[in-house]
Amino acid sequence: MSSVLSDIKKDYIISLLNNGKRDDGRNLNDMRDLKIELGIANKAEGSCYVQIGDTKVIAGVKCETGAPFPDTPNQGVFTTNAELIPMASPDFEAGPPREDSIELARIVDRGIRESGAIDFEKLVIKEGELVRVLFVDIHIMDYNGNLFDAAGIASIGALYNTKMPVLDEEGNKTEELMQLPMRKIPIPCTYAKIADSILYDPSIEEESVMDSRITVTTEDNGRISAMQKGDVGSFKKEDILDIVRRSKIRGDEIRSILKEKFSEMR
Amino acid sequence: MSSVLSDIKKDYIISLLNNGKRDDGRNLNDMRDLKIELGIANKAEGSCYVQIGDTKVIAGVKCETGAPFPDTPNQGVFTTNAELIPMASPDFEAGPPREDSIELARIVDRGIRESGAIDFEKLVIKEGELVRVLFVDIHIMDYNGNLFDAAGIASIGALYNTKMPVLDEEGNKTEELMQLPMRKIPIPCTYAKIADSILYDPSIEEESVMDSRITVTTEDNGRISAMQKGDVGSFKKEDILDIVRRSKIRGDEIRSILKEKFSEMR
Amino acid sequence: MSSVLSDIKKDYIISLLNNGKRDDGRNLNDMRDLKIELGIANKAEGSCYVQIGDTKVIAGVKCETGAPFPDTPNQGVFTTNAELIPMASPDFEAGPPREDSIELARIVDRGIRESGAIDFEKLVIKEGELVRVLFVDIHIMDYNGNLFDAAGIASIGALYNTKMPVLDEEGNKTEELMQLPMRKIPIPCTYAKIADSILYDPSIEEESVMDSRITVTTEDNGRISAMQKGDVGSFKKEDILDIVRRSKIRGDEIRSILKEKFSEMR
Amino acid sequence: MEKDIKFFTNGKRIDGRAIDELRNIKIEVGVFKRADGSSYIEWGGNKIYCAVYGPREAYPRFLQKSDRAILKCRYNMASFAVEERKRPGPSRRGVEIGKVTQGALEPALILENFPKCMVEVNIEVIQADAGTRCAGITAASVALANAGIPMKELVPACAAGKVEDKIVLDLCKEEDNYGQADLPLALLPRKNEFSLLQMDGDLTEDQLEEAIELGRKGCLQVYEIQKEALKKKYITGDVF
Amino acid sequence: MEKDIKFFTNGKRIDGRAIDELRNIKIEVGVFKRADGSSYIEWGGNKIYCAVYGPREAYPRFLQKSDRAILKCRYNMASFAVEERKRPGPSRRGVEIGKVTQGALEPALILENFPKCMVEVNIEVIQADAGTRCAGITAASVALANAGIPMKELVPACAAGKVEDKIVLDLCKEEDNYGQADLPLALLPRKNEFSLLQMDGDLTEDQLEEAIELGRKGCLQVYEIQKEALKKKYITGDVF
Amino acid sequence: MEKDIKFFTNGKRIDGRAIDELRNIKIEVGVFKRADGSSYIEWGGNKIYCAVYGPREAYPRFLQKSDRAILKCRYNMASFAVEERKRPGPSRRGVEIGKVTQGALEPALILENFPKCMVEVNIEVIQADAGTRCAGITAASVALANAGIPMKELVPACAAGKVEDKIVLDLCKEEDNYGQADLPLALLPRKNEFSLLQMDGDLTEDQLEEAIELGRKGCLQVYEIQKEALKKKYITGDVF
Repeated sequence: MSSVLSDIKKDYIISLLNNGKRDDGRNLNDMRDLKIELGIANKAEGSCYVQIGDTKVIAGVKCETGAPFPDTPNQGVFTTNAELIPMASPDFEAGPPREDSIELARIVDRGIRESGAIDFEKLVIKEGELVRVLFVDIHIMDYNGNLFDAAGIASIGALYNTKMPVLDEEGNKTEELMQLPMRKIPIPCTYAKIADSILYDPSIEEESVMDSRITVTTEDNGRISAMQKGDVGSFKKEDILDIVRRSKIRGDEIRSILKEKFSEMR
Repeated sequence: MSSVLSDIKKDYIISLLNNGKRDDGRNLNDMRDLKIELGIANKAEGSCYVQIGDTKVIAGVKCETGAPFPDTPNQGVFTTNAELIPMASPDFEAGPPREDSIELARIVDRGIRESGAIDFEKLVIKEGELVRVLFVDIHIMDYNGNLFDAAGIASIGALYNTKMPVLDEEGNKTEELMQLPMRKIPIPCTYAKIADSILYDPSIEEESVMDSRITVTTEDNGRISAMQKGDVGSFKKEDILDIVRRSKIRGDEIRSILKEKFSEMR
Repeated sequence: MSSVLSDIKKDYIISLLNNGKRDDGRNLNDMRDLKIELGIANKAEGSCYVQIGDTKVIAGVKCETGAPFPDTPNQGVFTTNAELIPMASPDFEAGPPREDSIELARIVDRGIRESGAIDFEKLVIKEGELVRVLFVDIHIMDYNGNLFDAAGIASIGALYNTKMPVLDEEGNKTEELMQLPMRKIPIPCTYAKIADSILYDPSIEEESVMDSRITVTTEDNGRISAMQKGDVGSFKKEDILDIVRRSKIRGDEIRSILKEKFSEMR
Repeated sequence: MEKDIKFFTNGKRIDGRAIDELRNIKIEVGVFKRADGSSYIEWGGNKIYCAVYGPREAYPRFLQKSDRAILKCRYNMASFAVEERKRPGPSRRGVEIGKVTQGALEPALILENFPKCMVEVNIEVIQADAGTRCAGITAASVALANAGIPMKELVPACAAGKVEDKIVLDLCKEEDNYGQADLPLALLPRKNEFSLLQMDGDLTEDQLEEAIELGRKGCLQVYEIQKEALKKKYITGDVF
Repeated sequence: MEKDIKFFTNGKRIDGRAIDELRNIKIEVGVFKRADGSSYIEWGGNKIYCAVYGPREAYPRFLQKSDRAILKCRYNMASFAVEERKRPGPSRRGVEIGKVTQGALEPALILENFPKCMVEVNIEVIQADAGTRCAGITAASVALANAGIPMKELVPACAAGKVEDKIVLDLCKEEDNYGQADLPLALLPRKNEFSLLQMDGDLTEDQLEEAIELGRKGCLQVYEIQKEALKKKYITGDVF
Repeated sequence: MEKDIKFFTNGKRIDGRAIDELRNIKIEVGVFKRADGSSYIEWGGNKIYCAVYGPREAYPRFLQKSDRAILKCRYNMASFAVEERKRPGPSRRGVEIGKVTQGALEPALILENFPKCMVEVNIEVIQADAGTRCAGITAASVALANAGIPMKELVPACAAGKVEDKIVLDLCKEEDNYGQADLPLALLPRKNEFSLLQMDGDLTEDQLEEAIELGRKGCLQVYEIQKEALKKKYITGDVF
């Protein structure tokens, strides 16, 4: 966008924010409509469709077996991949993963990995030799802001949705199915900073003028498992702590919705 | 080419075709001079040089051993690769395989694979563990139209020309040589559609103005093993069936030439 | 640089050379200040920092174990990689290795490999199965001319600096450390040809106007182990032989400096 | 590659269909906000999204044509769309399907109105179950209409094939994997010409003719479903 | 990933430091000739070089901004900088660190003076020992000053973390690998805001607050070392 | 890498040649239609094609030089040109040979006539048998003449080497693999200077001098074959 147009748009958004309002009628702490569907791709071992407003994301899980990493012989392998495919936005070109999709995949990956959401030790078939290898692939279908939350929720949803064959000691598949050894439901909440306002779940227009961004991932017990300041800009300590508090409340709400979905599924 | 020049050229070619004539004096169903030479590269297990008019193609076969694909444990592995190297045309740049070379390789590959030309089960050394791995590499040396036929004929020629060491049960090479277990000689015939005319073996000028293209691969017994409509444009059912009939006749002629070459070779 | 500016610069450098002088005050056969530091990166098994004037290079050695190449079952594996990282010059862009870095790595590699500097047979753990795999990685930190010599000296320095764990028969690491089985100290000397002058250790300004370049690698015993003419341009036989003679003398000097460093190290 | 499979039972196919019967097809129009046109198709077990962008300035510039827009088609399969995980990113198979998709769709479009522009078709397979290229072309044609790209007609696509020496319509997974021939077709219904035609397998001339004719009829059924989906979206009369 | 490690002995950490004590930090300014600005930092066992080029015309052109210079940050690790050899060339980890480094540095720079230009920061890790991103940002800010890029203030960076439920400053390798949380921070000292903030692990709200505060103090110590290094180079008064 | 090979029998080499004898060389000119100039060389067991395009506008544009054409040389080996299959596409070895080939040929060309243009040389090795770079340069020089690129002189190339402490001309495969040194040379015959010179192995100063001189004589023989091939093509007098 030309910088003149961008400035006008920014001024408009700021003047609304100064009155505690947003372009789409939301309050600063409001989320757009959230829709979650589990098991939407039956060739995947697990899958989840997440819609936040007009942002639409699909995550799928595939399970294979393979050798563990040499430095973690007693843990399964976990890989997250995100594709900002050109279908989702006129700005995403086909090609090798760009900075943005790498950042997205790495943040989702850490949000799940570091929170201990998966009990990786239970993914070992033969220590040091054979383990489960999990792939989470995230497809951004329609990009209208706040990818981090949509991708993070879709990924954790797809993992909880996963059913994979029980393996015998040799690693051969049996008829029986089992779920992944999940322990926690980490939920990312993303906030944008525009001028002096901090607003939850930014739309694509808000993202285009925001000064900075922060994502806080919280767990069931109100603990914080990951944070990531993104883009340019900076945050005061008080703002960070305020965002953390808001994220805990919001995280609990979204966790409830997910838990209900998970229980329906069984 | 500028579209004006292209239009003039097209008009000229069409006006000739309306009288059943072509720029180089051929009739609509004529092939340019065909020249086939076997065994032109002695480090390859099999090789074949094919010249159709001024289009020149070399195919080489290399044989290795390796693991079969998990879903076909009782079959050898077969890979076709085509390189539109910059030597063949000022329009081919060096770099990763482009759309055109991928399409070419895949069509040649399917023409051979799906016709059952090779008895893949005879390429197994130890079921599920060790099989022959065949590579057909196609080099386009001088590009003057109708690559599909030149590449297809060169590939099947190189496969029939292949002599590889007999292996013992462990997969070790013995002194003895053997031919590939070939069963059929699939021959591709390519037709261009320009305005309402359908012409065989298009030259590069004809290709540059053609509306559409179709390749029909036939076998010894007059059966059809592969078809591919290429480029933009469309075909009537009657035209398709007519092309198939012409391909069967032409295929038999080219097969005769190849068979003679194969018998000379032995 | 525009060709006009380049011509002026070249004329100036040539007029100096005609009087046996160089821009930075050196004589034709002078080297800029040479500084060598061993063991500057302690996660590397061996490392070496080399500074020639303002050209700064770091080489590091990593040792792994792996399978030998099928055609040399009784030899260790040796790989040289050079990165012309963008930090070293505004002209080096990030991306896949370019022509220049490939040439650099290959020349350094051959200078070491073909001279027999390393006794590759002593890197075998289990013939045909397990050998030492050596990686030399060269980082150009500040590029101000004569990379070949800086990279070559840094690489041989890093190899002599290498301490790696003694392995037991199974290839498992023991507590004991050992040096690489080094036999020779090949030293590359690079000369630029500008008009009719031949000058040693070209600066970046001299390189930018040179007609041609030659690198001669000599060994302890005054033998020649590698040569490479680079860039455009050509050399008379007499010039080549003269350069070889100068390289032998210079090579001995640099070898003495290195030997002293090596003995300090022990 | 024929396997020991019983393809027919009492004249019914492995999934209960008659030989000239399509699988269930459901098309939704306008499923995305960001794209200029979009669609979603479920065809048997296939689940495919399509998004269309354009016409907008063609990029990179050397692709621009002075007398018309270019059509770019990208076919991609999600890594989890198939049993064995597919490595993410472009594959040789995807590149070829993108190319034949472009060849199938372009004859129905009027691109002369937009010199130096491009129209981009993105096809994303989320769940694959035999016949993704025909389903993708069918969905793409609808998404192009949804994007308002001028067109002469819609392009329906459908495969015919040979199983146990019988010509059948719209192969299912087992028929595709272990059958004797596969013939994906795309039809220009008004012109009555085929803009996609591929074949792998083994057919006699008579079988080919029969298969083309059966495929043509299948395409015409798909055509009705396409029109229905667009009508439902626009609640108007017969647009095409 | 907690391991059976004794992190504290008599109130001292595994490397003998107090909980709020930085490792040794040494910064040199202007270490390269070719670059417009450069620096070298030793921070504990980390050895990192930084070179800055620019402002010069941004390339490729479509990156240019009409109202300011762009900042490009490249973080690279030598293959021999770590125990297990790293494959040479860009890694996904390096790409992400480059991105957050840019986000950390840019708020302190005045790029409006240079429309259509770019400033390039190259960070090269020769020896890695926990905390390379903070050390890299710290060194890069100094190299930017050495290059004369107009700036509002220097950007010091430093991590806090949690080990055995204690909040500690500037994690060492073992604490980083087997500790409970890592919180790298970059501070804009005058504005008193954080331009880098990442966290992985497990913290309560109170622990987070404590860690941010400890990290802030660490950043301020690093800031003094940055200024000292620049003073030493220029033998002048307080520049920043 | 010396092996237990008997390199000489009754003064003859492993393939029956004298120490100063070339392998059989056959050059054909103008073998392709599309290229502006082309050639085919058989040199011992080497089979190499060369195609030249240009002068035409240099692409991408930033490569253009305002005062002359640039020369691009691409050396490629077919995957089936060697015993062990080579992976198709560019290799590090090929990139280096392309670079030294360009350096060997360019001094003989007059590129000043064509600012902003490029001349492209494509060398394709179909069968490799030691000495492909010399054979490639030799063929390329002829193809450049065939393309009408203005030149000062032809560039013949030939290797000398050391085997069992004897200096020999034009190494065969065994001599190349297991000999003591390899010295590929390209000669500018009129200027009497070398535009290609590489060496790997182990030579004394005297041996080097002897090898260069033997190589020079080999190049002069190759030069005659080049001229003969061009004469045969043009049935005219001594062109070069």
